[in-house]
Amino acid sequence: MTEAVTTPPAPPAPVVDGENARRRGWGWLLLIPGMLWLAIFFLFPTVQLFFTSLYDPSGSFERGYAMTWHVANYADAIIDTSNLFVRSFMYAAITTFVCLLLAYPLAYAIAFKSGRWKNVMLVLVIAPFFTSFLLRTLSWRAILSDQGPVTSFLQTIAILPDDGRLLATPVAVIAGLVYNFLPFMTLPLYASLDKVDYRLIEAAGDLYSSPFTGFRTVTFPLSLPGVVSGTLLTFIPASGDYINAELLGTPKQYMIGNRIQAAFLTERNYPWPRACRSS
Amino acid sequence: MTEAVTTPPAPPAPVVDGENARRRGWGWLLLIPGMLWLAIFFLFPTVQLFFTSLYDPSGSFERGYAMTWHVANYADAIIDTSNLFVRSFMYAAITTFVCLLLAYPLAYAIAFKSGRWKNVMLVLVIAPFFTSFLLRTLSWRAILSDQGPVTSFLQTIAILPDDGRLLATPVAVIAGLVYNFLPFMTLPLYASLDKVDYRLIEAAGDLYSSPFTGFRTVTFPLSLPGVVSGTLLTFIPASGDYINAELLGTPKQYMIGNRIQAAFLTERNYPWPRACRSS
Amino acid sequence: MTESTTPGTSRAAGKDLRLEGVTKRFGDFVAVDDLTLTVPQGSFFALLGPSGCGKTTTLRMVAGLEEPTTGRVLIGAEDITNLRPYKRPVNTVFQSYALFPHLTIFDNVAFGPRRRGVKDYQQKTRDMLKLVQLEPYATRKPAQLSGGQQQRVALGRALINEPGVLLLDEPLGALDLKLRRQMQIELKRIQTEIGITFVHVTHDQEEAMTMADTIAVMNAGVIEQMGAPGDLYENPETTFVANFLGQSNLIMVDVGDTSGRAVVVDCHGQKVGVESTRSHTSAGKGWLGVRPEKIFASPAGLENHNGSNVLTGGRISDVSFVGVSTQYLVRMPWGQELMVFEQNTGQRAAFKNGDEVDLAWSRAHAFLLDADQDAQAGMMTPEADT
Amino acid sequence: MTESTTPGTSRAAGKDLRLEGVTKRFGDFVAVDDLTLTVPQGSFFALLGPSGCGKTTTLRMVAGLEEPTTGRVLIGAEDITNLRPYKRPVNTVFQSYALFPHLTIFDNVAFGPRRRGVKDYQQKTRDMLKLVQLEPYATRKPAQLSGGQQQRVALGRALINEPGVLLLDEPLGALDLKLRRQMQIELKRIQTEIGITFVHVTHDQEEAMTMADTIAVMNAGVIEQMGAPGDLYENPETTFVANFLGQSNLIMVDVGDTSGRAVVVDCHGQKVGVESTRSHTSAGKGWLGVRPEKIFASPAGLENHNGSNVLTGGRISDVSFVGVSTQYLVRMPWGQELMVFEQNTGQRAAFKNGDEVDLAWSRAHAFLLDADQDAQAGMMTPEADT
Repeated sequence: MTEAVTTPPAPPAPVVDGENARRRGWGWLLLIPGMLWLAIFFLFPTVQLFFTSLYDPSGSFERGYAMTWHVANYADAIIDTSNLFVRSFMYAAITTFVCLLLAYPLAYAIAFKSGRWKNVMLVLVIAPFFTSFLLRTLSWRAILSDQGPVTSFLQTIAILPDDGRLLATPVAVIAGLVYNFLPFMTLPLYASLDKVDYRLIEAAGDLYSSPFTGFRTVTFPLSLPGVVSGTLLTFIPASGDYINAELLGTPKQYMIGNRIQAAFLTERNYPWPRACRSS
Repeated sequence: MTEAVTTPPAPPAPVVDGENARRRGWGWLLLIPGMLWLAIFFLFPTVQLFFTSLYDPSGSFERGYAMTWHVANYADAIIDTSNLFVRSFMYAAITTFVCLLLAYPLAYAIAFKSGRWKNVMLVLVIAPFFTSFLLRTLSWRAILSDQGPVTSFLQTIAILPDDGRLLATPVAVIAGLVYNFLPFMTLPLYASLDKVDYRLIEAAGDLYSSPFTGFRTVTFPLSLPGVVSGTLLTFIPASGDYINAELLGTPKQYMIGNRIQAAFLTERNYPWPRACRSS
Repeated sequence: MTESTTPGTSRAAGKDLRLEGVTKRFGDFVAVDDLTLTVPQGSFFALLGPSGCGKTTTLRMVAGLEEPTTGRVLIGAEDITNLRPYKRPVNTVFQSYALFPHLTIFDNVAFGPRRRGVKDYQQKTRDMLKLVQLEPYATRKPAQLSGGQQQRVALGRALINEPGVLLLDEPLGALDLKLRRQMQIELKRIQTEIGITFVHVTHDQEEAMTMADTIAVMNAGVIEQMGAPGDLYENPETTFVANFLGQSNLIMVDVGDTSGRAVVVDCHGQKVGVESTRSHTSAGKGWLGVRPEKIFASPAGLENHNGSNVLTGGRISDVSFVGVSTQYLVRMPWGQELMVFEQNTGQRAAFKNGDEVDLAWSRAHAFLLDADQDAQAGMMTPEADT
Repeated sequence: MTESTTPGTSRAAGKDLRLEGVTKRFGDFVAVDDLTLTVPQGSFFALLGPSGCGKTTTLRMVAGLEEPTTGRVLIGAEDITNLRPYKRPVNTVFQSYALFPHLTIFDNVAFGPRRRGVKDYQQKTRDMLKLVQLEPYATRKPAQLSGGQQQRVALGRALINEPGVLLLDEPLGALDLKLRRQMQIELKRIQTEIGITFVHVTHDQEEAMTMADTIAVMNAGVIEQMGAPGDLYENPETTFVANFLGQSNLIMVDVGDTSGRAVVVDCHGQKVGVESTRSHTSAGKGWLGVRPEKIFASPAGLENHNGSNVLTGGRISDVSFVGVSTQYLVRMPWGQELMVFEQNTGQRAAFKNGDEVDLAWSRAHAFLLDADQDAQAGMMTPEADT
């Protein structure tokens, strides 16, 4: 009996794979529109961006730019903006960290404790997306304004000095970033927490883990994929954002995105921001 | 035997529910930060927006606005922009339709035909998000520009007259919108197509359905939830977009989003755009 | 964990698991109804019943994953009713195994000892992996193992804590028939070696009969009957037990004289006897029960069945060959079809459809049940797989 | 659909399903190896084998969901090898049922007739719903039905097309034991009534034996043996069939005189006889096979077994009570443990561990197999659930 227990693995069951293999013959034809789309819509703009970044910066939007393989654009971009880079990185990192702290309990509650309200909660998390990014950020401007309720309240309880302000400070910019990118953190966290089998948590309890130990040894490790993807999805767009710094900060809080936007839309200096972005 | 076959439904198996019920006692506490967050970050700005929309429009950003319950803002907004509304609606509808036509075969191919490349394909679909919206749209400007390759090509094969142009036409604006919102259509479609059991398609074939009939009667009906959510996710933000009309069109192609943006950022007339948005 | 429940002392006397008047309600639904039960220390105890009968809820209350609405759970003299799961000297082998997918087999098995701060957990884990024959797989992840191997990881992960009571929640349900048979033998061997109390929840009557010392048959939140497998099978007290534990022919009879050592009953005009120790009803109507394998079918009128009960006038209506045995349906004069199983010993030829037969059985093999019960009770659930 | 395969003509003669030299490879893996097979029209044919033996692949090639690498599939005289699935006069009841979740039960059943443009599909659908006893559920969605009801929808959805051949891919695998038994009877009844050819793929040997007219036992892409259930069971030709279809004791013996009507073999010093029609090996070594239920155990030296084969010197090493029968392991002098099943007729007391017994069986019940085969073949798969 002992021998029989350590059975060799069962032979492969290749039926489905085989089926796919046969169907795939003509199936790949269907990929052609998709591949074309990716080529046109993603690869082409990227290549275009790259070449534009090497144009001669002495041109102008009206006259056109000459292709001079002007690699010096990259050097200019890095020197010109090292400050901005550091600041963008810092703001994005703080934003990501605050988002993680806020989103984890939220996602945990939605995944494990919301019961029948789960879908309602998820819709509420996504709801802000149905309003324009710009408008949402502008509302923050009103909320944090010097006459606004938050500032008054903080001044009243003397956390903020009477002449202190929230708007036009790094706090305001980061608050806006956190607000705008919180769903990007919450949804991946929720997705991976929702996949955690509740029975594993019960098993940890059965094996002498207090609720906190169970969380530390089972729930959290199993949610790590969500932490990683949430961090990426928050950090990358947050570091490129310019709306929040523009509306909630001053030029002192400007991030790399503002410089790019200014160069494109105001100065119409095309090669510069693209080098900046590609570097 | 016949009697026994039409068995009554099995008694409920309430173990897990009961468990949840017990745990939910303290579990709801965890929802408090989430609810607070939603209240602060979503409800508050919305209410704020609504009240701002009723301010006296004769104020200015510097002097502040008086709360006068100025409902007439809404009337102004509708009269002032009926043209823009119609145009926004049309552009967004065409964009959604084109997105659906492009995204359905793409999502279908990823779901059923991509085999081991599935994840790579999905990453490629999402990849554009890692570049700024603004930059991607600017690239389109270069692609569609009068000296650009697409215009030249279309002129060469005489689809476009020699003095014809793409930039600054509705075609360019819609092309930009389609490009920017295609992933919003593709991902929900993929999600619901991926859930369709391949064995159901086999069963349809077994029951005298040609591949096309099988698609019409089984695959497509089962993917409808994806079609609906993809349409919503594309139509709503597309109708509020202003970047594409700004960069790829002329004021003739301006959409409602441009008017809002102009009012906010340029004219600093706050009550107007909010009524416009809320209406 | 209190001193008195330290693992390792489970062999000491007085560690019986006791449930006293335990009731569990979920809203209006009564899952477990005033259950009182003692599981002697070191025994292999099976809770057998159809799904939804409350057996899993009972197990979860012992594990601490469910709180009784009323009643007490005790191990020895200690009341553990309100102890949190992680403080109970009880471990569970879950139906789904619930192995931690991010940990290796070694870390899965070492999980309990580590949480309890056991110093030599590495040596103990290696010993346990040896016991469950998984040493070569220590560094693998659960997903890389087969179902049977995962089952043994789950078992080892629970056993390493030397619990006072080991709870098994249909631990073999996810395995195919072959593996299930092997694991039954393995589990029984380990239980005999280690001597820990096993409480085994299952809906598979054969599994319960081959493994357990004592079986409690549960139905709708209450225990219908409890006893050794042979006693339950041979002398069921309710139609539910008669049908759920194996298969039974139940014939409506008139109960006659109950005074002597044997009860005489009138079975549609033919008189048969039942031993009074196997009669669980008084005068009036009753269900006469006979197991299909206890009935001997013989060509009508040909054999002399002295001392046995005989029913005449049967006609074979269905013949089903299942290898080890042939299963007949015999239509009786009053219309009912009775099951008769005959082992394929090859001693005589099989009957054919339409053959007329007499059915005989010893009066020591029938039982008499109360007529108020549903004759179909227990049949809506997995039957004896004869 | 060509004229010659119009549904409704399935009762006409000459519609046998034939596979000729069919081979299916997936890369290097040979799923089905040069299979030639004829399924007579109107028969209930079972393809029985462990998972991975190629039985499902064979079925899918008949359905057109898989293309043979080489070989032909014919129904009657028509070669359907390269016909697309939707043009074949064949329907399938899938293992997962594959009911369309967005359609009602009525629309699920009406799906096939509608696609084929049948005019009175509504009446036909209602008739079919009546046949499978699902009329009251016509407007429900599949998710609102129980497993057994879903199974009957899947059956009705296939049967309504009156296919030449109905393929059943483990259609009862998802049901619990009780429902499976009921559906077995139901399926057999419907097949007998309608007379369509059923090709039933299963790994459950009991299911195959109770339902099928003919069983083909498949292993590793080839058919090991084919025949009526009783013939296969009583006279297996390979160790795989002996073990997969029920259980067998296989004893290594020296084959002696093969000249007469009986072959005499030397079984570790004791001589026993096997009928030559049941001998599938020539001189040299061989596996002597006896079914456990064919062996009669008696206290050592007490009984006279004239005419039977007897092996002496056994000692009971394990007793397992499973209700209908008691299963013994008997350790023989040469160390092997033999299984002996005895129906619990109650005629005599059970043996106990350590009792010395003689084992006897009729020479008409043993079989002799080639010694080159693995005695464990077929045991790694679901065994007889006795």
